[in-house]
Amino acid sequence: MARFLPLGRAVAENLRDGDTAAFEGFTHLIPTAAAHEAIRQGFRDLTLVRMTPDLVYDQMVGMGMAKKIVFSYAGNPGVGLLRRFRDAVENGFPHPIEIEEHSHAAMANAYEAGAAGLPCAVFRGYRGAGLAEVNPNVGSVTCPFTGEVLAAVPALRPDVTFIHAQKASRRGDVLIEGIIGVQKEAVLAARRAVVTVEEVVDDFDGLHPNLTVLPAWTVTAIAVVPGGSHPSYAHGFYDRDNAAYLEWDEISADRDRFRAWMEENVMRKSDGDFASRVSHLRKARR
Amino acid sequence: MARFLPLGRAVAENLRDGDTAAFEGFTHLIPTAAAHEAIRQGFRDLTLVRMTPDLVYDQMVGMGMAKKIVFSYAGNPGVGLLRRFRDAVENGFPHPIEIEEHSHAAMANAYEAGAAGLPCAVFRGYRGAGLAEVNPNVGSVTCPFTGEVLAAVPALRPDVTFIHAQKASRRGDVLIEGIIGVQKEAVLAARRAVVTVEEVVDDFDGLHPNLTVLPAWTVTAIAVVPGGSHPSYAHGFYDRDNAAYLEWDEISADRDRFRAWMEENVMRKSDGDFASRVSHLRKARR
Amino acid sequence: MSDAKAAPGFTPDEMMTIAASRALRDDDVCFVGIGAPSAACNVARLTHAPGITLIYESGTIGTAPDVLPLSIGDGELCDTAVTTVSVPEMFRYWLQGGRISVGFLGAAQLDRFGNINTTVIGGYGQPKTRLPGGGGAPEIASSAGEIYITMAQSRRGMVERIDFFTSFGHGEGGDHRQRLGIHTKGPTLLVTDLAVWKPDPVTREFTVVALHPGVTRDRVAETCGWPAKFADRLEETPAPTDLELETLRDLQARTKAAHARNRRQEAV
Amino acid sequence: MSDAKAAPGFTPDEMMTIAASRALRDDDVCFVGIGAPSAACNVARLTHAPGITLIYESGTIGTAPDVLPLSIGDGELCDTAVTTVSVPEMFRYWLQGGRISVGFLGAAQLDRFGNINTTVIGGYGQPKTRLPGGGGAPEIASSAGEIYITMAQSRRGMVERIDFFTSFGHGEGGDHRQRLGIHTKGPTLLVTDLAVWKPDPVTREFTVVALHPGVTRDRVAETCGWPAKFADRLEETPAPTDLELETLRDLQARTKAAHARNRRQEAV
Repeated sequence: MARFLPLGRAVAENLRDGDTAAFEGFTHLIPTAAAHEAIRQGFRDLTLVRMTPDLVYDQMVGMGMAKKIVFSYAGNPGVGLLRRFRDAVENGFPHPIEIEEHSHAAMANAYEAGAAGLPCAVFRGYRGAGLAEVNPNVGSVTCPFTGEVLAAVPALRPDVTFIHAQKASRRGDVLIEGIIGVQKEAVLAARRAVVTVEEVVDDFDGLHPNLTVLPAWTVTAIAVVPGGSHPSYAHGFYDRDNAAYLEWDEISADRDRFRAWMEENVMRKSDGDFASRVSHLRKARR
Repeated sequence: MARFLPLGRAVAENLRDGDTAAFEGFTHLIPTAAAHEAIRQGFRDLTLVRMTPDLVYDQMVGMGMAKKIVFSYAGNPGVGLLRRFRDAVENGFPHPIEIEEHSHAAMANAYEAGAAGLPCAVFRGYRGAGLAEVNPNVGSVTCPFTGEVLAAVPALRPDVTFIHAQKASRRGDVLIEGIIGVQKEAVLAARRAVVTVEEVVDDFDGLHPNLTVLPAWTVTAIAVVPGGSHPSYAHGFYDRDNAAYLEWDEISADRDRFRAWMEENVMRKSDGDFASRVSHLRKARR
Repeated sequence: MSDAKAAPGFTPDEMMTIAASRALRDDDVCFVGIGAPSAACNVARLTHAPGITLIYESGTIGTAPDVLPLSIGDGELCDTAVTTVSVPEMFRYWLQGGRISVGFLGAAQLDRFGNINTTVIGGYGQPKTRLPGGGGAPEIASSAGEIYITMAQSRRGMVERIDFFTSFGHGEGGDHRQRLGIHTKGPTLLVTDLAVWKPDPVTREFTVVALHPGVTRDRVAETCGWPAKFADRLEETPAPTDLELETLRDLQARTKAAHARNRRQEAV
Repeated sequence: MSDAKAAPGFTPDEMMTIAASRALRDDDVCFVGIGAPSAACNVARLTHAPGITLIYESGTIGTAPDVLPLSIGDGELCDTAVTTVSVPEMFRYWLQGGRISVGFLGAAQLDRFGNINTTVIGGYGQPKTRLPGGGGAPEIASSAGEIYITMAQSRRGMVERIDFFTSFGHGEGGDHRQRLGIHTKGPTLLVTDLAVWKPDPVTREFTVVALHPGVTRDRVAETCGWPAKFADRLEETPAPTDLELETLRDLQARTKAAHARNRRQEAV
């Protein structure tokens, strides 16, 4: 049952060294504040799972927190490469990391299978794809009716999933709107789930019945962090900070500049700083 | 691309003798008007697919239109048995029918697999269940990672699916709200899809982005039939006619009474009669 | 229950529903079958378990209906739900995903090991009576954390051997579930109109652990199609409290009024 | 295009985007890659193909963005979409379900058979440059009805042998797709900044079928890492019309203004 906690405590109670953790968000609603809190608390040996590792995983890899990355697209969305991730993969800096690489279809299906309590996901994929040769976690099953050979990948079952969402009700139900990505699946697939939200409302009365709502009993902890998705965005609250994504390309290009930026913008800051980062990006609510 | 057609033409152009047809709806939004039109047009040798065959399949079976029923719960919801269906299965009246019986989980997964373009659905099911022994379409696959044996059923791919929905926009997008059942999957799994709707609106501007909308290019034909779901209901438009379900138990108990009722209420009626059947069930829009 | 005031008069059906409702906990997530299970689950919600999550297979999660639904997909369920999902999602993420703590089922035929038949009386190919079939029950029986069953006793319903295994209970007893790779508990409770039954820890055979007030062993035995076993120390089911009985009767009265309201006769 | 007025001056990039846009039809359902494909698809929508359905892998179906998204999941895509679905649904029902007529991809490395690498330069285990990876492309390449590719020509990008098979095109050519059980058409069009290429009907090797205005065979050949083949009858790509060029430039100007609008410097 969801408990409302300060972010620091929500992270401390639900993430452990060596965990398999997913900080999910598909361009939209990236849980940046939770990731920065995890960085401040200095976890180690994490297996970081995400379809689209972007700035926050670049930062966690650059800070030496990751043992392994499971992913399907490791880019700075709309900008280019992830330079800290590259440095780790190409040069083993700050230390070598393992990678397990999939396609989006495989990762999406693997989260779906995790949410569905299945040991593996079955889909039509990886035909002719080089990943099937370098990733031992790509298997196959044969349709017993047609004989067609389909791809199979193990279900994803993170120890803990972190997501950012628009709203929680007082009883702890969580609403996700807009580009919803794989967040619902990532939460339902995980043993524990921590959600940061823009705001808490009294209740969800009057909400359309078919929206994406995670009932309180599927969530472990909720922390209220307005702006907690910056420089990503929260549909209905504030826009994407495209400039910050462009800037990251320069910051992350240099090891020292990266370190200095992290020191100034993450290590010495708190989740309370996020609200002001999005103040210029807020817009009239649609 | 969806064409707006009178119901008679929509049915005539999209249903053929011998087709595998799904008239889907999970208690809510049952496409009664479309089924009655199909009855009037007198199709034969149909394979009728539906998780919850209820009054309309009882009627189609009683009228001798069905060669086979694929289903997971053949009851009059909340009332009891389907007496015309029973008469066909137990006594071969008006003629014997084949049945292919599944669990809800299997049917839901089979529609999902059909929508997903897969040859079969894989799920954890049928363990210890008698249906696995009497239904040759229950197979298995083995997870290549854990060795767990999972159930498999062939994907459902109807020639045509009929559903009822609340609204279409002028360009032919379709909105389904409330208890959405397997309608989206049944439409996407089918070669052709016919939708009856309560009303047509200019556009869906301002609609929440995450509602269940079938884009116009996934639908073959749309017919406007207010009340077209009676005695089922349309969330936001009118309530379920529980009394009609209770009455059906008596009507269907007797072969002659059934015939007379069909003659009076289906054969001599048209889809234009549905609006008046729900007038006493309409309620203040929520 | 002991210090609550017991109601003076009640029917066996009321006792059944109320005894069944008492088994549910405030933090349960319950997959609700229609009929007697639905009444018991909602009485629980309206009395001692206000936080219970009730789920119906139509996709409605966390419903709080003011009246009992006639069907598994009445509008009332959606109107009062926390959220309503598609039926494939219901069976994949919520049931198969292991999110359900209790599956609450009724039965047409039941055997001593909690195996249920709602498919057919007679042979499957040559049925004497074709029943509606399993619906969600086969996978509820294997995927829900545990299964509660409620039904009125009769020799026709509680039988030596069921005609069809719609939902697997404990099979032939013992560790039969485990041997089939089913890792949930299966039937852990049977509440009838006469008694409360629980499976023997070893054989898994349903054993009477409590008799409802005024019910005799003989009455239980003669309305049961298998030789009924009784626990060494038989309890008496506490009679319904005023609150329980009022809650159930109010719910049923509201339900009756609501289902009558839309009768065509009255509207014309 | 022939009777539309050609614009006097345009860049090779503009010609590429516009030539690519012309391949799309009004009834296409197009899975859009970011960058050059996104611009081409939206120019098509704003000119000759207003009915086209554009789908981005973030789950946005039938989008009509007023400005080009920087990422595949910008809010603009959701705000203007017919509907927005989850990412698992996107890949299951819409891509794997066979609902996509055209997948429009870019490439870091491309070979003559339309095989694409966006994963790694150098060995997979010892990368010289680690690229972002495939994302949706591996299954777009096999599940979309056909694949259009657009990229600027360079010997570094159009290579004799790609370092990694991110997305399978025609493999080693001929019927290689069929032999792998892939039943879609694969790459049927390549539009570069210099030319339009189509696969040979038999060998499936990309062959130049049209040169953009003012481009020579030599220029195409020297910017291509494999020995370029030319069709017997080479067409000249019609120059951009005023409408096409204005539409593209307006779109890009709106995009630039929108992406600059939220720069922090300006807000402070």
